[in-house]
Parts: sequence; C-alpha cells; structure tokens
Amino acid sequence: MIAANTPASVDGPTDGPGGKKSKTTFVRALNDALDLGMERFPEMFLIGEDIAEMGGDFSVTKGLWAKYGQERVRDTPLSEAAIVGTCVGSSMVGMRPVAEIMFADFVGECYDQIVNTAAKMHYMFDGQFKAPLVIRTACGGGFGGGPHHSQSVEGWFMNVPGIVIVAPSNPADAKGLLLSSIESDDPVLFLEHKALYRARGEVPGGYHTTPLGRASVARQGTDVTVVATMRMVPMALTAAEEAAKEGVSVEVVDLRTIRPYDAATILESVAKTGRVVVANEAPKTGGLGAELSARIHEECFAELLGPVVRVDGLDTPIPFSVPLEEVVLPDEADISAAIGEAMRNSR
Amino acid sequence: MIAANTPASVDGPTDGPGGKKSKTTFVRALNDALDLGMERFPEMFLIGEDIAEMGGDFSVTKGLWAKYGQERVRDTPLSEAAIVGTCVGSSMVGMRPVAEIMFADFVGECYDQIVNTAAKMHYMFDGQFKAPLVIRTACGGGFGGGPHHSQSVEGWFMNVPGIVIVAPSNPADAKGLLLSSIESDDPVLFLEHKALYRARGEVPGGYHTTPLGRASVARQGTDVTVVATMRMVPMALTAAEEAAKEGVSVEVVDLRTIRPYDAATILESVAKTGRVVVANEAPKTGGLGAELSARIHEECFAELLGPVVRVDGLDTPIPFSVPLEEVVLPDEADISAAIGEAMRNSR
Amino acid sequence: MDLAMMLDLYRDMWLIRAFELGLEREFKQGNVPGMLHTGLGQEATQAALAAHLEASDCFFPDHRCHGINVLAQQRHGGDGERIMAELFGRATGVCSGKGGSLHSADPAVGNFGCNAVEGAYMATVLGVALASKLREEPAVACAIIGDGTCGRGEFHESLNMAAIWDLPVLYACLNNGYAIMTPVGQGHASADIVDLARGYGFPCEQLDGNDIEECYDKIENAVAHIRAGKGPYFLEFKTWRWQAAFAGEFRPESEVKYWKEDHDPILMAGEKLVELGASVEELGVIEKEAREVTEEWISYAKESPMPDLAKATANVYVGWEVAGS
Amino acid sequence: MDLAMMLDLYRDMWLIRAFELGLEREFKQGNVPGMLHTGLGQEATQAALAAHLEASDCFFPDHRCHGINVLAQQRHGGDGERIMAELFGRATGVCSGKGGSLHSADPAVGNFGCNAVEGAYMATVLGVALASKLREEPAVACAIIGDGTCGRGEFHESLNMAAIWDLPVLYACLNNGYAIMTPVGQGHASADIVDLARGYGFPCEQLDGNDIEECYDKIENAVAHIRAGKGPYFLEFKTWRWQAAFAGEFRPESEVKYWKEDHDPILMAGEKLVELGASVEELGVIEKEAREVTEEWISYAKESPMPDLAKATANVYVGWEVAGS
Ligand SMILES: Cc1ncc(C[n+]2csc(CCOP(=O)(O)OP(=O)(O)O)c2C)c(N)n1
Ligand SMILES: Cc1ncc(C[n+]2csc(CCOP(=O)(O)OP(=O)(O)O)c2C)c(N)n1
Ligand SMILES: [Mg+2]
Ligand SMILES: [Mg+2]
Repeated sequence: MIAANTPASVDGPTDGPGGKKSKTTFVRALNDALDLGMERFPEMFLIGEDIAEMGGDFSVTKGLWAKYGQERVRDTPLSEAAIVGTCVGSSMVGMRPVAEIMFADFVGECYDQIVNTAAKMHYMFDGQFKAPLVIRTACGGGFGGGPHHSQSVEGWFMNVPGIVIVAPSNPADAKGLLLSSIESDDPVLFLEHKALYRARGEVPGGYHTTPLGRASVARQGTDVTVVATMRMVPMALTAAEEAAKEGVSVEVVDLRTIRPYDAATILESVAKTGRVVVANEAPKTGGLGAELSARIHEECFAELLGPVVRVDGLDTPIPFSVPLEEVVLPDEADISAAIGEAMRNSR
Repeated sequence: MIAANTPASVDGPTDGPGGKKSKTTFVRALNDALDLGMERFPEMFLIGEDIAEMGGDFSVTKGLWAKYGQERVRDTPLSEAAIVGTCVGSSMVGMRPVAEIMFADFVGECYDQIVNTAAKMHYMFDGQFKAPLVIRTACGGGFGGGPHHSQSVEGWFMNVPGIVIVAPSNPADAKGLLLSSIESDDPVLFLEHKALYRARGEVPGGYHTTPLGRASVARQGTDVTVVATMRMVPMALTAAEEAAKEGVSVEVVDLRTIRPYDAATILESVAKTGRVVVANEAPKTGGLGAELSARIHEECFAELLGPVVRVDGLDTPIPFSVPLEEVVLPDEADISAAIGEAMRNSR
Repeated sequence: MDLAMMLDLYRDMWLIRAFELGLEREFKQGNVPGMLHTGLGQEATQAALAAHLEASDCFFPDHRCHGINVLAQQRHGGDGERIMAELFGRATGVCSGKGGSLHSADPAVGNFGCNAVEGAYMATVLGVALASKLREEPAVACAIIGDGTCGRGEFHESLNMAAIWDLPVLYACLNNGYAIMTPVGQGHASADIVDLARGYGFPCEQLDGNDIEECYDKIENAVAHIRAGKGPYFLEFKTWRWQAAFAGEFRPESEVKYWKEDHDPILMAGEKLVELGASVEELGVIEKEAREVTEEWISYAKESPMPDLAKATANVYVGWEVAGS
Repeated sequence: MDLAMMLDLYRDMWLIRAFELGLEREFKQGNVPGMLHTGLGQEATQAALAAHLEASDCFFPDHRCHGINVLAQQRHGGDGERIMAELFGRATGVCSGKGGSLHSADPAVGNFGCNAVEGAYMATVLGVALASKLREEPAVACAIIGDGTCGRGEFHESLNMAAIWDLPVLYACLNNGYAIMTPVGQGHASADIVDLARGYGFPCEQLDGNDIEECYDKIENAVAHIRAGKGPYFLEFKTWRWQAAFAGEFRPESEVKYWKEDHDPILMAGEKLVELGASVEELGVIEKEAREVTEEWISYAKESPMPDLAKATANVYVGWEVAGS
C-alpha cells in the first residue's frame, strides 16, 4: 500500500534500548519496548502479517527481524484466527507471543479466539493454563481510512471478562505499558492509536515498565475531571489549557488501562472536583464512557455536582470523506464544550 | 446431543398461525412467527445448522422444512461466517434471510461479518444497499451449559452502530418482535434466552407484530423503576410482587429492543419514580446496564433520588458447575436487593 | 499386533464404553448437568490415539472425547475418576467443576481441553505445535475434530499454517458420517474429508476408525513422522457414533445394524482376540472390571463436594481479583 | 479474437492504466485521502472480467479494482467519473464519498462494493449467488480476491458452501505473487492457489492474467458454465502488480523488468494488435484519450462539492435516525 498519507515510520533520534531518557516517537517507543522484551524474554516471539522484513504496516516491528531472526519474528498469511490461535496455544505452554493485527478493525476475524479461548482459558480450566499473550493493533480514525480502517474497538471487548485492554496516549506510556503487557500473564489487547504514532515525547531509556490497571493524572486540576483515553488525552490537555484561560481548572486523568480500569484514581479525582467528563473516540452508545459514567455515578452520586458528561464519536460507522469523518469523531472542541457543560452543573 | 436436560421442544397446544389468542410456549410462538413470515414473504428463507429436518437444537424451526421445502429451509455446514455471509449477500439483493446461530456464544465466529459487513452496509454505500436479515440465536445461562453455551452476548454488540438487537421476554413479544424483525430493513440480532423457551403465555393468533425500538411497561408502579431484559423480566416481576408485600411499588420496564433502545419510555418511568434498577444477565462491566445507567443519569440527574443500581452477572465467564453458575448469574434475590438499595436512596 | 498389546487396547476401549454408558445413564437420570455427547462407537480411535500420546505431547479433545481424557488421566496420572467428577461439576474434577464435559483439561497428562466452539482449537493447536518446534522438543500437538467441524474456516487457516511452517500437528478427524443430523456428504464438498485436506501438501490418510489395529498402526506411523520433524499429518478415521439426535434415531436401520453389530470396534477386537488365543472369560472379566471401575468413579463423583463458591470468581485473571456479588 | 474486440479491450485496459496513474499522482500530491492500492499491471484481468459481467450480475471488487469499477460504470451507467469522485470523497461519488477507494459500490452496474476486511466478501458473495439460484435468474456472482486473501478462513467456508449448493460463483483470484511483501509460496501451502481450491470438486483453472485474449476466453468459458447452472468456477490469474510496499521496491530487478517490460498486459496486447493490423498511431490515440478522460475526471472530482455534513449521520439505519453532535 502507498502510505504517503498514513501516519507511519520509525523516525527521530533515539538512544536505543539501553539509553537514557530522550525525546522520541510513539512508534519508536513501541519498537524499543519490543526490542527490550525480545532481549529479556527468550520465550517471546512476534507474529503477524508482514511484520518481519517490512516491519509491519506502521514500522513498529522494524529491524527486529534482522536482529532476532525469522523464528522469533514471524510473517504469517492473512489468517487472523490462526495468528491469535498460535498466540493462545503457544502461551498455554509458556511462550510470550506478541501478535500484530494490522488494523483493529480486523479483530472481528479473530474475535472468537480472543473472547472464547484466550479470555476464558485461565478461568474455565481453573487456573491450569495461562494465556500471556499480547495482541497489538492499530486503531482509531482521523486519516481518511474509511469504515474498515478507522475504528476504535475497545467497546467490542468491554463486556468480556478475562481480557486486559491497554491504551497508551504517549510515547513513554506506550513503551512502559507494552513491556508490562509482555510481562503480564493475562491476555492483553494493546491498542495503538494511529494518530499518535508520530507523537513525540520524553521516553525513559532502558527497560522500563508502567503498571497495568493504573490510570495517571496527566494534569492536575480542581474544577472538572476529564477522564480520557489515547488520542483524547492530548486533546483533553489542549482543552484544559483553553479552559484555564477562562479560569477553569481541569484535571486530566489518562485511563491507560481500559479493562480492568483504575476506578480508585478516577474516584479520587471526582471526589475533589465533583464534575466529570469522559472522553473516548468510539461511538457513544454502549461505549467505555457508559461504563465509566455508570460507575462514577454509583460511587460518587452525592459528591457529583451534575451528571457525568460523555464525549464520544457519533453512533455511526466512520465515513471516508474527510469533512464527514470530522463530524463523526470527537475533538478538542467537543471536550471544551463538555467541560463547559459540566461547569454549568451545580446541584 | 442428548438434550434431556436442555430447555427445548415445541410443545403445548396452539391454534396455529391463523388462530386467536391462546396460551402457548415461547418456542411455539417463535415457530409460528417464522411460519407466518415464510407464508407472507416469498423472499424469506431460513438458514442454519440442522434447522431443516431436525428443526434446530431447540425445535424453533420444527416442521417448516416439511412445509416449505429445502430451498427455503436450508441446512448448512458448521460455517458461521458463511451462514451470515449468505444472509448478508442475499439480503443485499432483496431476500429476507433468517439465520439460526445455534448458540449465541458462537457469534464470535461470524462477528466480522455482522459488525463490519451487515451493520455498515447501508451506511458505507450511502443507502444503496440494505441488509434486511435476522440472526436468531439462543443465549443465556442457567442450565449448566458451561463457558461456551451460556453467554449473554448483547454486550459484544452494544457499541456497534447499524445493528438492531432484539430481546423478547415472553411468548407474545417473541412472536411479535420476530415478525417485526423479519419485516425490518435493518440487520437484526434476535436473542432468545434458553431459559425462556418453555415459558408459556398468551399469544395473539395470526400475523401480529410488536414494534421494534419500543419498551413495554410490564408492570406499573410508582416507587422504583426496574428496567429489565429477557429472563430478568419475569424475575423482576417476581421481585416486584415481593416488594409489593413490603409496600414498595415497582414499575417494570421490559426493554425488548436493546439497540436502538427506547429511552423515552424509561425516562418517563424514571420521572415518575426517581429510583432505578437496571437488570441484565451479562457481566456487569461494560454491559447494557452501564449504557442505561449513564443515559438515565444524563437525562434525569435532577429527578433521581439516588444512583441507578445495576444488577448484572459477575465479571466472570460462566462456570459449568451448577452452584457456581448460580453465584455468577443474577436472580430474583439480586433484583430484590437492588430494589432495597434503590429505596434506601434519597437525596 | 501381539495378544498382550491387543488386550491392553481392548481394556482401554472397554473403559471408554463403560464410562460412557454409565455416564449416559446418570445423565438421563438428571445427575449430570448441561449437555452430553458420548464417544460410544468411537472407542477404537480414541484408545489408539491415547496409546500413542505421551504426557509431554498435547491433545485437544473434541466434544465426544471423555474416553481419551480418561485414558490419558489413567495412563499419565492414575486418576481417571477426576474426569468423571468434572462431568458432575465437583470440586474433585480436573477443573474443579468449572469446565464440565466440554471443557475438561489437565496439562499434566497432555490434555489441553476441549473448546465447545467447534473448530476453534484448530487455530489454537498451531501455537502449541509452534512452541515445540521453536524449543526443538519433538512433541506432537493433536487436534481431534469431527467431520462436521471441518466446515469451519479455521480448518483452512490451520492446515495452511501448519503446512507452511512444517508444524508437528496431528489432525485426527473422526468422520462419523454426520454433524448432528447432517450427512458428511451434504455438508462438505466431499464425503471424504481427506479430499479437502490434500491440497495442503502433507500426508493425508483415510482409515477404518473402528479397526483398532489399523488405527494403532497408522497413528504410530503418523506420530513417528511428526516426531521426526517432518511436519503435519492428517488422519481421517471412518467411524460411527451411537448417539443419534435428541429427537431420536434418524439413520437407516441397516446402517445402525452394520455399525453396532457388524462393525463395532469392541466386538471386532473381541473376535480378533479370540483368534489370537484369548478366552471369552478373560474378555468378560475386562468388561466387568471396566463397568466396576466406572461405578466406583460415579460414586466418587457423586460423593465429592461441590466446588467452594469462591471458585466462581477465582482465576478470571492472573493479575487481578474479581469481586463477588 | 478479432481486431475490433481486441481494440475495445485495449481501450479498456488503457482507461484503467491512465486512471490509476492519474490517481497515484494525485494521491502523492496529497489530494486523495486515506490509503491507495492501484491495479496497475493487472489491467488485462480486470478488463476481461468487466467485459463479461452484465449489470444484472454482481461483482465484489478487491482493493485494487478501481479499474473494474470504472469499466462497469462506463459500460452500464456511462459515468466512470463517479468512481474518481468517490476516491476524492466527494458528494458526486458513487457512495457520496462515504466509502472511498475501499468501499466503492454501485448496484446499478453490478458493483457490490469492496470490503476492506480482506476475505469477508468470500462469505457475502454466497448470498448473492444463492439469491440468483433461488430466483432462477442466471446471474453470475463474482468475488475478486488477491492471492494473500486466500489465507483467510472464509476461503474454505465459501468454496465449500458454493460447492455443496452448486452456487453460481466465479472466484477470480488475482495472484500477483505477493500479499504486501509476503511471497505467495511463503504464505500458502502452494504458490498455485488452484491447488488449494481443487479439493472442492468444481472446475479450477490457472491462466496468464496478463494475456488479455486468454483471460477473455477463459472467463467466457467460466461464465458460460456458471450461467448454465453448473455451479461455481475458480480462476487463478497469474499476474503482477506495479505497486511495491510503502518502503519501496522489494522485488528482484529481473522480476520487475520481466513484468513491466516483457510481460506487461498493455504492451503485449499492443504488439498483438499491430500484428492484427492496427496502426501504432491508432494505439497512441487510445492512450491519449484515456489520459484525457482521466484528467477530466480528476478535474470533475476536484471541482465536486464535499458531501453535505448531514450525510455523516444519514443511513446508519433504515428504520431510525441517528442524532448528530
Ligand atoms: C462453532 C460451533 N458451531 C456449532 C456448534 C454446535 N454443535 C456442536 S456439535 C455439532 C456437530 C459437530 O459435528 P461433528 O464435528 O461431525 O461431530 P460429531 O458430533 O458428529 O462427533 C454442532 C453443530 C458448536 N459447538 N460450535
Ligand atoms: C482481514 C484483513 N487482514 C489484513 C488486511 C491488510 N491487508 C490489506 S491488503 C493486504 C495484502 C493482500 O494481499 P493480496 O490478497 O495478495 O492482494 P494484493 O495487494 O497483492 O493485490 C493486507 C494484508 C486486511 N485488509 N484485511
Ligand atoms: Mg460427525
Ligand atoms: Mg497479492
């Protein structure tokens, strides 16, 4: 595929896996994490479509085939069920596979294997097997990818016990969370928002993990809490800066792990602010925002100054045409509006 | 499969498709609906695994093969993607296929075809195609079916625009909603709770439809609204009778269509009661209850006397062993407890 | 095959048959929850497979494979009763009752568990096979699949990937002629599943799945091929199941008679044994012992406690606890 | 093949080539959003297919099939520019800009739309075929699939079901040697996809996908077979795509040279035409016209308005409206 207009490439300076903190891209941070993981865990291998010589559609695995060889960096046919099946089976016997499903939209083709095999393995055999696998996949819209290359799929797995869903918003977390996902003995769906691949940020050098299941407070504030995921985090930070100009102090919580999610950090923030916006790119109905909203109301009803405000995509597929896609996907302005709405609330 | 302990069979008296109202089973009501649909719509056909001579694992299609022949009542191999694909393709050219996916747990095997093809067809080609298909499937637990024969899968589709999810709780609605689903020009996932198959109730004779997208008030009340689906509806009605003995008046709203759902009926009830319980069998996190709770809080925050209380399954797969399954699945007692919790709420 | 080995296999087949008959009776009495698919009629294939699989190998049983589960348990763990207990949903079951008939697993004996989504483990088996290949351990990863199950897309993805990677997979297809009530030739482009498998370029063979000697020998050969690192192997066992559909028997009387009377694996083996010099009494003792041990196991299962209710929320995640109600 | 027909096909091939070249230029200039897969190098197969498909037939184009989309539009609707407009995401596109390159459809010309989840429409095509069978209308339902796409499970489910139901499906496999960068023989048990298709028992043929005459004749034959109610047909077109991977050309120089210079479908057809008596000037005019019409369409697309923003929420459901933001 000609990728001129797609967000990709391992670029920018890096001090390599062993170095100190430096400014680098999200893609590079992921690449470093995989490299460090491969170095540390002999039982780890990479698998996916054209991830070897090509380095994947977004260059995340670039260079690893040359370094680790074709047994550990494996190209596959277009067989998503077999890719995930290979991960599940090998993880049952102690390997640590990391699969790439090229676009998150395609996980429907291996949905059963994720939901009914990987996610239930440990439970239904009562602990006799574990499935320490990672499924990395590129999600999200904003580049004219159209209905089958732009979706945010966390909602497809939100109601599936046994699966871990990880969703970094910046290069440092991308690296730290990916290494934690590799270490994890639970099956992880690792979401990489395409619009973040080129984002740059400080990334700790060397082997560095970020705990799963823990949100981070990306910005402190006292008036409104914005809980956001992936691309919505930088957008929320921008909106927060805007709000600050109006004298509104916004706390931004970066959820980082979508399932199991960190209720404690959210609730702590809400206890302080009493106003909440949850921002997620997927369609609104039945999405992550619904779960967070329900939970926050359950636990903080008395402290809330008004209902939780949801910012999501519209309840539509993602259209190809750019102006239509812009209508469908949420952005900074939507978050700002939601902050405004939350601020108008008072009991 | 030996089905002695599974809930099945077309039994009980019926006055047949053309008759008057009579007491019959859920299975029979579905069977009548299919019969009436086949009679009325020459473009309708049935497709699935052993639905022809055998009449399906739960006898829902019993007798229809003998009546309509093998062209219109088609047995298939174990090829769920091809079954749904056949539905999608034929519906694109004006047929009205009704598929049976034997157990809802298996929809993971045709998830892509449902989510990315059926549900997006109308949108992505901007109205040039419709996908008037119905996927009937047996869901729900309570009969020792274990992790792969007991799931409630509505949560897997809650975040998918373009799909209609229908979930009857009684024989009359089963018939009326199935006929409406057949008439519908949108793709419908039609959920049949296995524990309801033998339920009996009055069913209008003849061709009778129940509108999609409309909840029904199954019981009037003034103190608490319980919004319930499928098997949780009879359970909610029982819990409501219990509550009545304590002087608590419970309104039970049977959601009937899960997506797009009838917010108006719910909100109207909540405006009256100010207290809400939402009861659904699927796991709690990221389930239907989350969406309803979020929406109700958004729209009725001021009227609510306390947070919406969710009753769901535990966040686990469904274990095989009966006492464990009982722990995992919600029941009347859980609804009663939730009603009690809601009643303790007051601002 | 010599008398001693044949007697061993005969014993194994009887253990399966007695187990399934006892189980079926208990199921009909309502003592076994859920659904039940028995392996009655398919004992030869299962016994022959079990005879060749080591604890360090792996097999994914199909939904009729209580038999091979039991034999693996007996051979490698000495505790076949834990399969029975699992079917009764008891704490003493191999999965503490959480899996049941369709999800009994015990990695210690090479049993990787049935997956009740038919066909799914055709994908999963690839991973186990790849792991042994990467580790250079000569283990066999066996997927036991019904004829009907071969309709699923994973059939293609799996055979293709096993072929291109030369994986040590043994596909054991138990072609019993039907998927529920659908004849194999109606559900598949060919009634001979090997025809669908041949295109992938690795050895495919069809054999009489009710002839214990043929099964034993052909599996031996296939397993040797796989252990030698020569890649996958596909065996199609022509067999027949006693179990009909829940509405009752749907197959022609002559067919039922043929398989139950003229081509029953146990009857056939019994005749052969007598030819080889075994006494009818000796064979009777084997049957009797199998029935006795089954009854003991049924009692064991029934007397076993139900699982601790805390099990309901145990082991959802390795890294997190899930809250109870 | 006579000169007139050959000239027609030559014209069609040039239309595809000019279209794709123009599009590629625009894409590189950033005027076309999203991703782009071109059919450059595969013009013969597409032109030959388009020549045999009626508006009442159905085809599911693959991701490189702007060409066949355009030809269908020209032949059955006279408005090829609407494919270009769709690629630019404009209101005048066949799907009002909502589909784009990977989801252009127009049922009026038999174009049932690409599905960017590769392989998915191998399942979907069954339904269209079944409908024409049930209605006893002799239409062809054609699925155009790449070699790599044949790795997907739907390949098996689809071929099997088409076989058992004798469905009027034409599988047109464009084997261009690679899935992205993975060679067909590395991704599949056989580099000849027909080997994987043969087991289903219906006719399978491999042919030179760059030889327009062979393509035309073999498709004619397959389509006649299907229209006669004789069931499915599988054609594997050996071809080659100009487009490399996004990192650049990865294929050996000799291979590139062979396909682009010695075995290019348009060059080959041009030589043949000259043999048949066409003049080089005449051929030059065809090329020139194709390039001109392409430029007109590009201008048309660029000048077309963007879709009305209300389109963003239109047609999610037939029976319900979806709220805007
Ligand atoms: C994906 C999937 N589809 C359908 C079923 C329901 N089902 C259980 S067994 C069976 C028939 C299987 O036939 P076959 O593989 O021949 O096995 P047999 O029962 O004949 O031994 C079916 C359709 C299932 N469990 N999984
Ligand atoms: C299910 C699925 N998996 C992966 C992809 C990503 N993808 C798009 S094209 C392609 C290669 C397809 O190869 P082939 O079918 O040979 O077509 P070619 O591009 O060579 O014409 C891949 C892997 C996809 N679109 N869908
Ligand atoms: Mg069978
Ligand atoms: Mg290709």
